[in-house]
Amino acid sequence: MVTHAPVLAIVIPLLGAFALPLWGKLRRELRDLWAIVVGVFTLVVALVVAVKVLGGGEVWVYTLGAASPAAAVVQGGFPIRIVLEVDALSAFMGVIALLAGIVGLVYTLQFLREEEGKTLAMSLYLLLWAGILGLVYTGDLFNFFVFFEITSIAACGLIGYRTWESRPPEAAFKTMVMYTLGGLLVLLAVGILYGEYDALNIAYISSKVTGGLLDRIALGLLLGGLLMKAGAVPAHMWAPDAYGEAPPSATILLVVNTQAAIYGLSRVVFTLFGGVLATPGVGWLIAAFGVLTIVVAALMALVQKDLGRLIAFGAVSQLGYMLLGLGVGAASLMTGAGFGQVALRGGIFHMINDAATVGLLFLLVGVVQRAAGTKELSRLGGLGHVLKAEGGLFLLGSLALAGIPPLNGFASKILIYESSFHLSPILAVLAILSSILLLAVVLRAFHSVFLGPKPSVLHVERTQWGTILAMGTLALVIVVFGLFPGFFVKHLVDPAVQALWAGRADYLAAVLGG
Amino acid sequence: MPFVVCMLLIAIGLFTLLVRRNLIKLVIGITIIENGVNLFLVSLGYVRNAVAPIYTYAPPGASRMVFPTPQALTLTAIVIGLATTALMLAFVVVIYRHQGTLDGGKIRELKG
Amino acid sequence: MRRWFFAGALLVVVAYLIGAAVWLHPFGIPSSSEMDDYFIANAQKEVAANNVVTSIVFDYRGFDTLGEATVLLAAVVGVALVLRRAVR
Amino acid sequence: MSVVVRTIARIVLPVGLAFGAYVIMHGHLTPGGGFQGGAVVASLVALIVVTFGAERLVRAKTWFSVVEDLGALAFVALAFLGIGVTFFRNVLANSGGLFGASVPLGPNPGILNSAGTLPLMNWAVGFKVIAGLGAVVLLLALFGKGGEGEDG
Repeated sequence: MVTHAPVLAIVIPLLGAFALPLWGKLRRELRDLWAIVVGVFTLVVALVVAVKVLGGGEVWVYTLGAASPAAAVVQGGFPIRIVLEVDALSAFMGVIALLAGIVGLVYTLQFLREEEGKTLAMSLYLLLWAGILGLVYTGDLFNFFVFFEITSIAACGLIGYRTWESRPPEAAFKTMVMYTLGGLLVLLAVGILYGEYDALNIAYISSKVTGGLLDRIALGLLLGGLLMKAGAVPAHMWAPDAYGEAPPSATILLVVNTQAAIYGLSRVVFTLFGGVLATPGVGWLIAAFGVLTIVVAALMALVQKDLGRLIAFGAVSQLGYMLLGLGVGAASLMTGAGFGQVALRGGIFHMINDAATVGLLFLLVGVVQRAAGTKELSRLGGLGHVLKAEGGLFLLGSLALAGIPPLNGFASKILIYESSFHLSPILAVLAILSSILLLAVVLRAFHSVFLGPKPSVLHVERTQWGTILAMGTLALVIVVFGLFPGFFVKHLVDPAVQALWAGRADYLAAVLGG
Repeated sequence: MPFVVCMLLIAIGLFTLLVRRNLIKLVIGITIIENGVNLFLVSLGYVRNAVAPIYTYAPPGASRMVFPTPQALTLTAIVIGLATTALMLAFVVVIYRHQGTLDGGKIRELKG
Repeated sequence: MRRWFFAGALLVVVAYLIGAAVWLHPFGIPSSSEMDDYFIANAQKEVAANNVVTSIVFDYRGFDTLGEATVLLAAVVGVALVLRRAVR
Repeated sequence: MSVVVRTIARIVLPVGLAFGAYVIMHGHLTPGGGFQGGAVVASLVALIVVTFGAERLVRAKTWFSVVEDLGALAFVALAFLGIGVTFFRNVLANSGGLFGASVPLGPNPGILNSAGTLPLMNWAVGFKVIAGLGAVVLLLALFGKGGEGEDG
C-alpha cells in the first residue's frame, strides 16, 4: 500500500467525510470513533509521504489510472492522466496540514455541540482537510482548480456554521464571493494555458512555456486569483470576517487554507514560470503586496474591538511575512543572490510557525468565548483568575505572534528581516515596525481579557481535556521550534527551500523523465 | 472572435459585481462570469469542420473530431459553478431572514 | 473617486482579457493538439468506450470527477448546515 | 397549483424519469452521463416541489442525504477497484466480464456492455447528483416552513 500513499492521503479523509453522516445516523459515538480512525489513518499515510520525500530527497510521482504509478507519460513524452507530484515543498505543506488538521479534529470532537449540527460540521471539516492535502499534492493545473474549489466551498460552509447569528452568514457570503472570483480567475488562466499548449500538467507546461504575452497574462490571472484566496491586502476584506466568525476549530484549517494558496503562488512563480521569469518584477510585486499586507493589517488590528477580529488581523499580517519572504526570494532568484535563499527559508519556516501560533490563539479565542459568552474586548476582563493555564497559553501565543525570542515567530521573522534588508532596507524597516505594533496590540488584548479585577457575574465553563490537549500540542510546537530552530530548519524547511530554489529541473524530470 | 465574446461576457459579470449592491444580483454577476469562463473553455477545443468526439453512429465521412478535453473540463466546471451558486443562494436566504433586506450597502455589519 | 478607481481597474482587466482572446490561436484552428489527438485515437482501445468525453471524465481525468462529486457533496452539506435553523 | 399543471406534471414525471435513466445508462455511448441524467431527474424534484408543494417531500430529505452519501461511497469504491494497479485504474475494461466487451475501432452502433467501470460510475454519480441536487432544491424550498431543524 505504500506505493499508493499520496493518493490515499487525499482519499482517506474524503472517504471519511462521505461516510461520516451515515455513522452519525446510526450512533454518535460511532461517528466520533470513525473521525478518529480517519484522522489516524491520514496521519500515518501522509507521514509516510513526508518522511520519504523530505528524508529521501526524491520527488514522488503518482499517476492516477495508469498501468503503473510511475508511468506518467505516454509514447511521445507527454502526460495525459492526472499526476500527483509530491516534492519537498508539497510534503512540507502536507506536514502543516497534518498538524493543523489533527489538532483541530481533537478540538472539534469536544468543542462543537450536538444540537448545533456537529455531524455536518465534522463532515465539512474532513472535506476541507482532504481539499488542502489535494491542493498541495497535485501536479495538474485543472486538478489544482478542483481542489481549490473544494477548499473554498467547505471553508465557506464552515464559516457560516453559526447560522443563528446574523454575522456569520454575511462573512461566509463575502468570503464565498472572493473565493469564487479567485477560482474563476485561476480557471481562466488554466484555460489560456491549455489553449496554448494543449496540456494541463504543471511539469509539462513548465517545460513548454515561452514567456510570451499569453503566458504573462495567464501568470497575472493566476497571481490575482491566488492572492485573492490568500487574502493579501487589496483583497483582504473577507479574511478577518471569516477568521472571526468561523468556529475556532475550523479557523485553524482556514489559516492553513490561505497558506495553501501561498503554496500555489510559489508553485506558479518558481516552478510553472520558473524558467522564463527573467525579470525580478514578479518578486518585487509579491514583496510589495506582502509589506502592504503586513502594515495595513497591523494598523487595522489596532482599532479592533472584538477579540476574534483582532487576532484575525494579526493572522492576515503574518501572511504578509510569508509573501515578503517568497517575494524577496523570487526577486533574487535570477541573480542567484544568497540572501534570496535565506528569505525563502524564512518565508517557508514562517508558514508552520504561523499555523501553530495563530491556530493556538484562535483555539483560545474559542475557549474564551465559550467561557465568558462574548468576544468583545470591552466586556471581557479578569478571566485570568479562572482560566490560569489559558492565560499563560495566550501570552505565549501573543509573544510568538509578535516575534519575541526565544519563540518560533522570532526564529523565522529574523530570517525574513535579514534577507529583505538586503533587497531594500525599507521593506525590513516596515516589517519590523509592524511587528512591534502587533506586539503592543496583542499585549493590550491580553491585558484586557485576562487581567483586571475578577468579574462578579461570570459563569465560567470548565475547559475540556480535548481542547487542552489540542492547545498544549500547539504550545509545545511553538516552544520547541523556537528553542531548536536549527534542527527543524535543516530537516523540514531546507529541503522545501531547495525544492523551490533549485528543484525545478528535478520537478520536471520526475514527470517527463530524463 | 468567439473568444472576444466570452471575454466580454466576463467583463459584463465583473461590471455587475462592481455596480450592483443587491446580493442576488451579485450572485447573478458571478454566474455570468462563470458562464463566460465555461464558454471560453469549451470554445477552446473547437476544430473547424469536425464532429463531436463520440464514435456511436459517427458520420462516416468526417475525418476530424472536436477536442474532447475542454468538454470534460467544462462539465466539471459547470457542476462546480452550480455548487457554488447553490451555497451562495443559501447564504443570501439566511442573510435575508436575519436582516430583512438584500441591499448590500445596508447590511454591512462587518466593516473593516 | 473610489468609483473611478474601480472603473479604471475594470477597464485594465477587460483590456487584458481581450488581449488574451486576440493573441490566442484563431478560433477553430488549435495550435497544438497532441494530448487530444491521443485521446481521440486511443480512447476506444484503452477504455472501450465510444464516448471519448465520458472516457476522459471517468477514466483519464477521473480524479477531477471525484473532486467534482466532492464539491457537490460539500455544497449540499453546506446548504444543509446553513439552512438548519435560521433563528435559535 | 391548478389541475392543468398537476395533470401535466403527472404525465411528465414518468417520461422524465425514463429519459434521465436513459441518459445515465447510455453515458458511455451517447452524449450524456451521470451528471446530465442526474440533473434531468433532479429537475423533476423541482417540478414536484412547484406543483405539489414541498411539504409532501419532507420525509424524502433524509433519504436524499443517505443516497447521496452512498453514491459518493460507491464512486470511491469503484475507483478503489483499481488499487492493485493504480487508483482509478479501469480494471473492468476489455476484461471480457461485466461491462468488459471490447469495441470495434472507428464508428460503430455501440455496445452497452462495454467501457468497464464507466457505466457503473455513471450510475453512482447519477444517484449522487439526483440526491444532491434534489436535497438542495428541497432544503431551499422548505426553508422557513417548519421543515428545518433536523440534524444531519
